[in-house]
Amino acid sequence: MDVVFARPKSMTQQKFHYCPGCSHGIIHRLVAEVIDEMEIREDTIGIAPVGCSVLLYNYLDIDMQEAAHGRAPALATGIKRVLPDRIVFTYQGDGDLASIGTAEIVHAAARGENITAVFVNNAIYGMTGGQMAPTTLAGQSTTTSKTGRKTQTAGFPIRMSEMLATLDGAAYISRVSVHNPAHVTKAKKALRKAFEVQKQGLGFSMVELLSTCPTNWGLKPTESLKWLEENMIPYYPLGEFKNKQGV
Amino acid sequence: MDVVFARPKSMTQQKFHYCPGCSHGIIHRLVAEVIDEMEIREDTIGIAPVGCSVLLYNYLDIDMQEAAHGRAPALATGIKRVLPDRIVFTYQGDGDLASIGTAEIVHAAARGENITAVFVNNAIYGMTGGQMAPTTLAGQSTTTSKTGRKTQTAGFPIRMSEMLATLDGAAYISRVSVHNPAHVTKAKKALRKAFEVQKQGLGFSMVELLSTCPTNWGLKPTESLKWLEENMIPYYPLGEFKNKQGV
Amino acid sequence: MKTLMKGNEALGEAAVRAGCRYFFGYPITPQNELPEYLSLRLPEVGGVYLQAESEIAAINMVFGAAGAGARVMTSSSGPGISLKQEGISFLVGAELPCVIVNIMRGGPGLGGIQPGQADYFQATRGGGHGDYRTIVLAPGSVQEMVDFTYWAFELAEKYRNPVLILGDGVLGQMMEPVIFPPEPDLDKIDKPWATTGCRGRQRNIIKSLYLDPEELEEHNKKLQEKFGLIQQEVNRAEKYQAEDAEIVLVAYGISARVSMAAVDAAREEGIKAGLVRPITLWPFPEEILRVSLPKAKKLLVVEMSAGQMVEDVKLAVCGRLPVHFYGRTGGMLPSAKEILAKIKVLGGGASGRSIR
Amino acid sequence: MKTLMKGNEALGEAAVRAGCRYFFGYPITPQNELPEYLSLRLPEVGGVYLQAESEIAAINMVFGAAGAGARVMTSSSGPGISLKQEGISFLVGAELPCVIVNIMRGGPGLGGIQPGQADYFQATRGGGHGDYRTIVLAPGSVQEMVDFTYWAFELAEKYRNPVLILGDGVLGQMMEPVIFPPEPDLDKIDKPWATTGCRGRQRNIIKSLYLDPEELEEHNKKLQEKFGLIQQEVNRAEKYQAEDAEIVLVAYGISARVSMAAVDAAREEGIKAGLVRPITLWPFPEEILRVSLPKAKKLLVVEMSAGQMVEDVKLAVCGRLPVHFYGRTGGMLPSAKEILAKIKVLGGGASGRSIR
Amino acid sequence: MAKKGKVLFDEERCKGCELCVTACPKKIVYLTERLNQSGYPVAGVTDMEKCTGCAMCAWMCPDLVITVERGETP
Amino acid sequence: MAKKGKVLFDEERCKGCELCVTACPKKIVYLTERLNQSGYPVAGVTDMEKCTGCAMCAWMCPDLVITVERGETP
Amino acid sequence: MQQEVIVAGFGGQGILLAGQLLAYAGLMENKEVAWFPSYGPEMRGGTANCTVIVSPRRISSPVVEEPSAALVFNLPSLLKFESKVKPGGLLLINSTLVERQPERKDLYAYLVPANEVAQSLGHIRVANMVMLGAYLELTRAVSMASVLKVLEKTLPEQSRYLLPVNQKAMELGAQVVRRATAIGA
Amino acid sequence: MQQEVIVAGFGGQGILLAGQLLAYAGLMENKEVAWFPSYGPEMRGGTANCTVIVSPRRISSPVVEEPSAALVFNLPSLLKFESKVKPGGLLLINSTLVERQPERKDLYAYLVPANEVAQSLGHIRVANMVMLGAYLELTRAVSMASVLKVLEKTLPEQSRYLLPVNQKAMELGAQVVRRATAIGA
Ligand SMILES: Cc1ncc(C[n+]2csc(CCOP(=O)(O)OP(=O)(O)O)c2C)c(N)n1
Ligand SMILES: Cc1ncc(C[n+]2csc(CCOP(=O)(O)OP(=O)(O)O)c2C)c(N)n1
Ligand code: SF4
Ligand code: SF4
Ligand code: SF4
Ligand code: SF4
Ligand code: SF4
Ligand code: SF4
Ligand SMILES: [Mg+2]
Ligand SMILES: [Mg+2]
Repeated sequence: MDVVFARPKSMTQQKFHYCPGCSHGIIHRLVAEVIDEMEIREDTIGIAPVGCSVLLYNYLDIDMQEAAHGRAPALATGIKRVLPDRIVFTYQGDGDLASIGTAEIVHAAARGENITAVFVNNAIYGMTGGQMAPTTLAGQSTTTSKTGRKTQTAGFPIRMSEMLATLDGAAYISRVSVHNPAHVTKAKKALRKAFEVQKQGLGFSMVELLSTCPTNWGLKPTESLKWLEENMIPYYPLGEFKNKQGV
Repeated sequence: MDVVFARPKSMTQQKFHYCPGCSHGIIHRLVAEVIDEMEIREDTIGIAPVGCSVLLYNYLDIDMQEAAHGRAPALATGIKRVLPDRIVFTYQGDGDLASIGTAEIVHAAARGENITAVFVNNAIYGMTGGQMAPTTLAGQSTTTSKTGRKTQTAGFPIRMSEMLATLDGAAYISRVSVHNPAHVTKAKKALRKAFEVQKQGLGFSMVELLSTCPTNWGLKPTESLKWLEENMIPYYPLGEFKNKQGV
Repeated sequence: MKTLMKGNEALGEAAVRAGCRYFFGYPITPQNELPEYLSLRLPEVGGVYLQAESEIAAINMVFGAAGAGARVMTSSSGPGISLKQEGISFLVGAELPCVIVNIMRGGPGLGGIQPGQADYFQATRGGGHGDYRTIVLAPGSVQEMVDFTYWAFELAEKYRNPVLILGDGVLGQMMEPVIFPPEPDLDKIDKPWATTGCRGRQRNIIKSLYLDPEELEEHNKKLQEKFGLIQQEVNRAEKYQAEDAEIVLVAYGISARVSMAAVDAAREEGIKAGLVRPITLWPFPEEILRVSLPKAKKLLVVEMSAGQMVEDVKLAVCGRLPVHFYGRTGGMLPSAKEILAKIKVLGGGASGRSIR
Repeated sequence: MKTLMKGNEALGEAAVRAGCRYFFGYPITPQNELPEYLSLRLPEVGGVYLQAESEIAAINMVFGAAGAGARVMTSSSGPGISLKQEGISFLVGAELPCVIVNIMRGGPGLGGIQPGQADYFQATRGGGHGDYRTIVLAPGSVQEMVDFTYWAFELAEKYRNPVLILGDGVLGQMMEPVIFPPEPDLDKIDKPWATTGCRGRQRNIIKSLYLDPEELEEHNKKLQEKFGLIQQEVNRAEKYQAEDAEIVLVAYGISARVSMAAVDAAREEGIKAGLVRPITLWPFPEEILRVSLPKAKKLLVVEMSAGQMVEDVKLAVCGRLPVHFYGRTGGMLPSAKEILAKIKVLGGGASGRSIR
Repeated sequence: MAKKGKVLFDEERCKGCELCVTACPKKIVYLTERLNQSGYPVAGVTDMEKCTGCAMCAWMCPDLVITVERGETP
Repeated sequence: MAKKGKVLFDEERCKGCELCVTACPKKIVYLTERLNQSGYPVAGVTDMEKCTGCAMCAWMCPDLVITVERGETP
Repeated sequence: MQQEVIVAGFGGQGILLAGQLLAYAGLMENKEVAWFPSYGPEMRGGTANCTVIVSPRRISSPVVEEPSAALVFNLPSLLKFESKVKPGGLLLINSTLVERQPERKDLYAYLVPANEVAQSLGHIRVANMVMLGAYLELTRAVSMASVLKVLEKTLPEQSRYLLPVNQKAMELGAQVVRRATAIGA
Repeated sequence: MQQEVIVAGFGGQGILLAGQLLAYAGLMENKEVAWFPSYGPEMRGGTANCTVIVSPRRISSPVVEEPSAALVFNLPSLLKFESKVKPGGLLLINSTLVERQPERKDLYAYLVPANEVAQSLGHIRVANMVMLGAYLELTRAVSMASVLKVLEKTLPEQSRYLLPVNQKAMELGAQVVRRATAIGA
């Protein structure tokens, strides 16, 4: 018998601190698998965001920096300019990337900064206890939109992938989901592409991963996957929005 | 004989401090004309940016606030939420709106904040003496890109109108130019539309005006108009990118 | 009637009752219950809760709304308050009233989320650029979170200056009984300087730019005169067992509550300990330290920081009394026990010798 | 060979010679010549000049680059420095070395663009959150803009802490002759903590979060010990005519240059005036004020602010000498004449009486 | 010759989220009543014989609980 | 009956930028040699008779120097 | 006398609520009260706890260093808080979930099979009320009647029917300790 | 003696450059020098000025309060700086552009038709050198030769041919004041 699935080598042995069923775990693993497969563990520098995944550095066995909330793309820029032959990626939540860090991600993309952003969109502020995010769906209830997000006053959920794809510096932008095994496979492929785009020096790459926050959505993990599929995907269509590599 | 062209009533008598041939003067006047024509002088609150046009409040005879660099859309949001029946607009340069103020304009648009942004894109930081802006064209020489902007290291010029048009909250987005009388007329129409969109409560509106900075471009005013036409318009195509009003 | 409320929520309710109708903020622990409360409460009274895209956007929305004449508030903690520093400097420069709440946590950097008091310098000196001051109020109980919120709005508008409420994770998270004072009469408040559209009057301009340095100096003089006036009119501290105290603790906020317990414990052991609790941190209540501690032989400053207010205490007593310090950092609270031990190490009130 | 250079440009050239290869910044007057110079110069030496989208992005790029082991710098003025405060707190928290230049202008708010010194509190106390300090160097000439830039990088790396160079519009804009010292040997510098990819070693983590308050307190203790060490090892001031001076001026940067002229003028009139010029503002050179002014009867602090360093002077002398203040704000420079007049009002060095 | 699979659960990592349960095409993964030290009920397999080693359970497990082996049926 | 125009220059506001010069379809606007108090040469009209009052000069003038009148030719 | 109690267990065991009920009841009896929770959603899973002070006079510090009593609902809480209780204080252990005995001998310790009792009432979620009942029986910090009044005021309409079971739970908790003698002390 | 001079006029008149040449020349002569400009691109149009100190000893303050000389190139500069010059100081006025006479009587004032002279050389842009020549003639702050050497070193290759006209301009400026007598003082 061969081992066909095991813990990636780029991960530490530490147990995740995440809530049961939280997608961060799946996505952490996918990133580690891509690092393993590309054999870049020793050449990669990751940036942890401020969000539930701030402790990413406890789980990935690579060099890492921890950014101020939203500023991971700026850190990545600083690192990549100093070490252009390393692989540099950010891992960011939707509050981090789509709210406070809007300017940093837009300009990293506009500059064609040769880095990769792993963007975990769970439509909520997980770490701070479930407040509305810019990505929160219309009608979705959160601790700061208890009666459901009203677009009239709280605005419309923002589609970062579509927006960033308008920028010339963006080389690869795609949106995937992790709500079932088939999509997890696709998500991994997208991550691999994004890292390859960086390796080839083509410019900015980002993968937006639709994901769950069972705790703050107030749903069971399995219900969360369903909610994601039925509510998030219609508003956040999956697919590639930019691919300079053309593969 | 009838007076067919005279100083708009919404302007003060003060002389502009701008350099000879600077487009800010034209655009100030267009804003004042629209205010006059809509008879909203006493109902309008403007926000001056940090940039050459920071002294806008010396020229428009209306209530005004001065924002920190890039934050005019946040001020406008604050004002409009308190006074929803007033007309609130920002006047912002490309450094102000497309660089330091990226997050504020993106989210004002995403929220569908019912305000109008008058975006003066002269492809440079005028006030600080001609440094590269995010909107500076590839190859364009500035005091921080003396040998011409290299997209490889300094990134690609950013098209704000196209980017913001991807947002659901944006009701009216168009790009115009002021390089000749015909286009100045069109520019005014666009401004009028933007203000009308606000009056109708349709959401966020923005007019991007391609304009000149003869001093920092190192060109004579008349040459500047030509340079704008020949270099900026090909990269920044004119037109409406969003029009919820549909008129 | 007394109700039991969390500090964060009580502060929110107090703001509403004090006439605040606009809140702009961004989530951060340990103050989240405040915006969460207001996100439900403000719409009920016709107000607006708006979650901004960042703390910077929030403070600038506050600028806009304050300039439009509204009673407006924002809140945050540590990193978020740092991001507001440019905005606060602009608010003071433009003389706009507003209330800013900092529910402090441990720093520096991302630090932690447990209670802290290490933003004292930032609050009292202004972490932004230029010569400016904000009034800083330091509540020590949930009731004071309420009372000082009313007071903060009053002061802000009286002096056209931002007012900071400096709480911490304990004050924000704990529940105590509170009574809400009667709502103030806001009709009296006139803001002829507000930018509301210039209907029937000369237009108003709200700005902080004075390109001519002589004008900017004039503006600064005006501001400094205002700050001087505030120093005269606003400063408050509470004394506890201080009249005959030989060793006087100086502490604010939650540290003062713990220090009070330490004073009790010291008294039980026969040590003449007392406490001065600064309530306004800027203006710092220097007078009370200078003139009203007849028996004091030494001061012991207790903070949840590496020692910040201790500078103001030293400046106040100007070498006339020795000033000692006991602090905990990183989210750790000092305990009454530790403080008592420190009092004993210092020999109680005795100068130089241990008292037992 | 001496060359004539603008302060801003000389600082840029000094950074390059000191081994700085990375600059991230955002335009603002009156420091623009510095980034402009480096935008041409850095690519010549294989370095990178990158204009960030904002000061916040810039300081965080500095964080990334410093963490990657590079010598890196950023610069700004007033409002831009305020925006960097969160980032600076993070840099200190993560113990990253870098150099931050503030070419001060008048504030608060947008203020003006003429020279100022009102960011002293922000620089010396840290305008950000949490207990942290940055070393602050105050050059007084273009030559010192050069020398202190070398020194700043050295200190930053020695202590793994950001170092601030606090200049002002005059120092940045004026030209004076300068000599560039020999370039330091950078090969010796080892940064085993840098995140460069974990080839052949255990991975490195650069962070400032310690969720456990006990760990965060430990971290803070370590930082405080470092700050204590810096206080012992780094503090510098220059004395001018101070040995027999009865009235001693205390001023830094360009104010000190003007004060020096005032001292000359006073001496010409027979007044025993002298000057102490703090060179490190944090650590503040307390000792020199405390012990090395044998004849001093009073101190006169001169600043281009409403009075900020004056607090450090008071803390240093702790009531042993009267401390007076003369300041200009808003971009106005004090003149030697005015200062002399103030000296006379204070009665020169005589205590209480006018000296002539 | 059909492929045969085997799954191993690192039970102390399990949080009982049941994502593996819904993921398994053979419907052989279920939540046991065993609690681990963190107090979570842990996942297990009803009938290992039916396992094809497709690893879908492992792909969905957020906590890297599951290791999957596969080989020829002898 | 053709329209006839008239343009008036508020010379103290003029900065000699010549945008009016290039804008005039009748080519009658030019830069005079007169300097105003700010030291700028000011714009003027060669032949007012030809002016149609189309206001193109005024539309392009950044400094609001020009007032345009128009009426029926008598 | 000033009562300082710490209530600790897993999140979801009604820990914070039990503490709040106690504080509310104290308020109702015109006592001074303070309630302070552990906080920080950043810590996923793990334990929750809160401290409550009920006092006849002004409460100086709301932060409890040495509680006069601890109600522990699970093993980690026992490990963490046993050592903190002041000598001669009270330690109530939810013996359904905690198999271990207390180590200290200078406390009055009681084993309360709270989950078991709650289960017997058909409502596992009232285990917290069982513990609270036991605590009140031993300390009279507030009266059970006050707690019930608070419940009555704060329970939403559709949960009113749960009042009797809550009351019963407290009573059974009280019974447990009335019958038992303390271990140690 | 320490020379403190202010040079002031419209932007574009070579004001800052004239000041820099003077400072460079001082440096070349191993003197202490300092140059400080008015700055701020925020002020569009308007006047430019700079102050230069050339001194045999360490310069205490680089900021000039009472210049020993002022070179004014236009009327606004005369209005602004005449009052600042120290009593007994020097005031050089570009009389081509400034029709007005100086008001103070306690200064040595000279009218130098700088533009006119420059025009006569066919290079209006050397008006600044005419004024500089006049100033050097009166003060010997530095030698004309030093200024020329600086020009030689700093002029780009393709502008070298302008050296003679610059020299001529300085000489003519010197001539003007050699022949004239000061107004006032
Ligand atoms: C400057 C600053 N503002 C706010 C916070 C508080 N904060 C921590 S995480 C977070 C957002 C988390 O949401 P997201 O980025 O979506 O990540 P998630 O936890 O959902 O994965 C916020 C607002 C902070 N630490 N720093
Ligand atoms: C926080 C902050 N950063 C930088 C500056 C300096 N600054 C003033 S205006 C300006 C940019 C001006 O460019 P733009 O917005 O394009 O306006 P323009 O002058 O070209 O019309 C900058 C960077 C500032 N005042 N505040
Ligand atoms: S709060 Fe949400 S995002 Fe955070 S760990 Fe829990 S489930 Fe995941
Ligand atoms: S610098 Fe440019 S933008 Fe500014 S006033 Fe002059 S021409 Fe206009
Ligand atoms: S490997 Fe496939 S068949 Fe086997 S348990 Fe997992 S999901 Fe089911
Ligand atoms: S998916 Fe993983 S953590 Fe969840 S129940 Fe299955 S094995 Fe356990
Ligand atoms: S109005 Fe028309 S025709 Fe007359 S001067 Fe102006 S542009 Fe020329
Ligand atoms: S466009 Fe206006 S400012 Fe320019 S030259 Fe013509 S009249 Fe003068
Ligand atoms: Mg999220
Ligand atoms: Mg611009």
